[in-house]
Amino acid sequence: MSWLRRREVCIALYVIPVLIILINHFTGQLAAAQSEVILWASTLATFAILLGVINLSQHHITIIARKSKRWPYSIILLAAFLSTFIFNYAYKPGYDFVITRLLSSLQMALLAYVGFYSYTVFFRASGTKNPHVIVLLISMLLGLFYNLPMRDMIWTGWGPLGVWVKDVPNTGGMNALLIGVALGTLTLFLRTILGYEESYLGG
Amino acid sequence: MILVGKKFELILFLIILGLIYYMIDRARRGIKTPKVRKLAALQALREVVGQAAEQHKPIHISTGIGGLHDEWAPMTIAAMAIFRKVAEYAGEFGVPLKYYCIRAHMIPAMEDLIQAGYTKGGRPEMYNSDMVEFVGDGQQRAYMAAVMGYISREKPAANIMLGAGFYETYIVLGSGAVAGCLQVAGTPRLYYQGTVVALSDYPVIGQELYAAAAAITENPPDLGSLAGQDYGIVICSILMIVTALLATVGATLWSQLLAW
Amino acid sequence: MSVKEWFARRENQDRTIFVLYFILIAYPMLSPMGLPIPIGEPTIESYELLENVPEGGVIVIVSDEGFPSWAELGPGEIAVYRHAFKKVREDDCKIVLLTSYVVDGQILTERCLSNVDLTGLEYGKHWVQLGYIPGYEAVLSAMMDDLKGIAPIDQFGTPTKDIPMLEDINSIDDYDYLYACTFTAMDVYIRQWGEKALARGVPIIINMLSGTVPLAMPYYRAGTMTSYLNSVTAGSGYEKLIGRPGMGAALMDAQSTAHLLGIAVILFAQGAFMIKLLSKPKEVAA
Amino acid sequence: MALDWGIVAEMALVLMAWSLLYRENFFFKIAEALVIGWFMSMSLVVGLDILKGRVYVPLVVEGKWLSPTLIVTILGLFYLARLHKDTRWLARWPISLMAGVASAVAVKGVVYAQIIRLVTMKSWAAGGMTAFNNIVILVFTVTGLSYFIFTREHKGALGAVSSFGLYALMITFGWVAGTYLMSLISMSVGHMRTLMQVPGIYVSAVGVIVLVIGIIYDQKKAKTIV
Repeated sequence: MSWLRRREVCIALYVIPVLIILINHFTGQLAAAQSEVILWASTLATFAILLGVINLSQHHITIIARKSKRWPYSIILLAAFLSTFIFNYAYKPGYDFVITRLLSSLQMALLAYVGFYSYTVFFRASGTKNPHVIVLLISMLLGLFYNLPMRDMIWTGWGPLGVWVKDVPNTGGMNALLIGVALGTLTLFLRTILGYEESYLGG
Repeated sequence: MILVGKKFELILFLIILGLIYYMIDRARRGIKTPKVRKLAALQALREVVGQAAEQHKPIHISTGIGGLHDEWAPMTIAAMAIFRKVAEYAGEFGVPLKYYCIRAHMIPAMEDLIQAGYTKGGRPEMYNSDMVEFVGDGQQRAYMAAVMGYISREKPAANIMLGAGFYETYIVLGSGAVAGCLQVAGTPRLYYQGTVVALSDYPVIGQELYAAAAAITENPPDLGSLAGQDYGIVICSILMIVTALLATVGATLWSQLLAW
Repeated sequence: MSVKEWFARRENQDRTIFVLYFILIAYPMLSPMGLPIPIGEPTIESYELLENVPEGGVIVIVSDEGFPSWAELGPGEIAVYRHAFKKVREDDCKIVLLTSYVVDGQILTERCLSNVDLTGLEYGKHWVQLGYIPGYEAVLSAMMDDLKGIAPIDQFGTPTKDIPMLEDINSIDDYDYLYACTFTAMDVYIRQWGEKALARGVPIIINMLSGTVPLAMPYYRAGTMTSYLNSVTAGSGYEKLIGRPGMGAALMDAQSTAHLLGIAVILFAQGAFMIKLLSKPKEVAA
Repeated sequence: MALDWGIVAEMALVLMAWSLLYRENFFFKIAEALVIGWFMSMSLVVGLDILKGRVYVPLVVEGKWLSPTLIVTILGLFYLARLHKDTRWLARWPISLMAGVASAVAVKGVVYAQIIRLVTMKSWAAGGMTAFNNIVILVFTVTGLSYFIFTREHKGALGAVSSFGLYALMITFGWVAGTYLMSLISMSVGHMRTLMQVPGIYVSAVGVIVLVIGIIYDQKKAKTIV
């Protein structure tokens, strides 16, 4: 059975769905097979969660057993995980309370960090003499002024100028980036099919 | 047989893939291996890992929220190809890596990848399973909390983020910038290009991620694929000029082709 | 230690920015400054299109927003709900509510409805909630041909064939206004609805995050997307149009100050660097 | 008025999560552990629900043993084969299949949406500003693309074109970053609304005060060291 270990088997498993989906895309003949394999992929991704739970539990149980750094937090983590999981089946309002009240406020607090770090982006980008980054900054400033709700109180030209930058230079650069990425995707795809790229198999 | 309106798309698809295949094949048979322009980020990777070794600090790596099960898979695969090399350097210099796993199916892939890298770098004993830690499947906020905590706690020497990033890009790169990490970052996703350029010391812009994934192997066929990709750029440029001219003279050839 | 030395430390710079951010956001929210609210062309267009739905017309509202995006999309969503139910009251229109992307939308639909005056209206006669129908693109595509086919029961478990209002509502031929609120890709809606809606002249209005507006522009210009609402900016404008200022207006002031802080941060950091560069050219060059 | 302990707990959690702005501390570590634990249980609950609907019901309840679902189930269980040393490699199979589906889905959309639609340029015949704009778009696109040529040295004519192209790309990046970052900030402002109204504002005030005290305290400490 050692042939089963060969990477060719994995590449074949990669190529079969590719063929189904691409043939359906161009001919429309394999619609049922396509929706089946797409569903498979999402089911397989879900199966992996079981492995994930085992990985996480193993990791934290080892930390607690070894009493390594920060082990009390591992206990909190596992307790939070298990109690909420049991709540879902034993006491549904408890689960709902944790998820819709406590967790959602924590989510809100964490999302606020996106706002905080956006300023870090502005701050760290500035203070440079690299001409490319200066162009980036000017364009960024234009974008900020364009989106400023009270922009017309400062200068009425922000609107038209912003629209022009958005529609013309921005479209040009965006096209270039997207076409480039499309070609890159195709290249990587072909390399994967031919078996030159196998990083997804883990080295 | 072929759907209406898809014939030209199919032809273009086959032409581009054919060209790339032709160049791969030429390089494989040793006819011509193209020289690839130096990419600053690739050149810097070894140095970045070396610096981490000098400071005796770990390196944080991230592939963002994209996984292998959605349309961001190509970006993730490209990122993994580069991380394979990073793990190899890490093995060479004896630097620990840390990867927070946001997609459960990435656990086996990344574990194997990092382990293989350390083995190849000459320090297989350094690898341990704590390097890949799972934080909830697709749970971006949990990932954000874990990464913020890790970076501000351990202050890793370097912070490498490649792949398909979403909101967490700000968190990973932002907290890296605040902690003063050396940052290498890149994503082909449009929205985050500005952030990547602004916050990283060695940005990888758009398609460069795919190119870097191919160039890092230094395999002739991989380098050949890049030459094929360059011809793709030439074809696209020619098509653009042709469509502009056709539209200017009022010909409907292009729209007919698209409707074919 | 002077202020300059103190500020030279990395963590202090970020802390300063964070504190400023807090204060600048909190101030306008606690005492609104009443800065002018611009109403964009697309917002007015969306408003008028809904206003022009004929008597007895059918308004389809697809709520695909999620909790994380509620803050941005919510004001516009509530305003549209209010406006749509006003049409029900005044012009005897009918409303179909459904969610196709994530289950969040169903819960947020309830939240919107709690903000709308429903007295005198009857469920099943004036409006119907189909709830969350999993399938996203497949649902959006199928609802163009056979609504009752993909939604055999409504959110509360009643078979849709027994709901009086849905008797003559089943496909694009019966709809008069398609509205979707999304926090992901907007092109999905255009892809599934565009062609058929365009053929019948049914407007498609999409309420989206401002980040995705650039991507939507090609569709807007080509006319496949009739109009759009640009998140909270449009939301506050819409509130003004229906004459019910709400949470959008307070948010707009905070947004103004947040934008100004962003501009100030860039100008300050770059300006300080330039001054240093000009005053000590040798040191920096070395 | 009875105090709603739910709100107190919510606000306390928010403060704990924000305490990182001051520095890494005990409270943030608790918040981090809670977030990961809760999200983990949410993942598992949602995942089990999906598996119940897609696997358990058709296979066990409806008894359709001989169906494609069986293949997926076996492939899915291969992930768990990793737990044993000898069968570790089996986990690569589901990953390959998944990556294949995902790559194909990505690739099939690429040619039309990202190549054909984008290379379709507009007419110059109208003259005036429209023609100028259309030419600018063409020039920016071609030069921007030329930056992504990898197998030729960027010297001479290509060097000039590609360095202009990099500026074109930077304009786009800056614009997108400026508008997109702001949309993120509006999002975060919107979320902070509850924290800016009573009773949330008390929590925020405490947060800001703690942050300011922390900064001053740090400065004092730094002084004594200096």
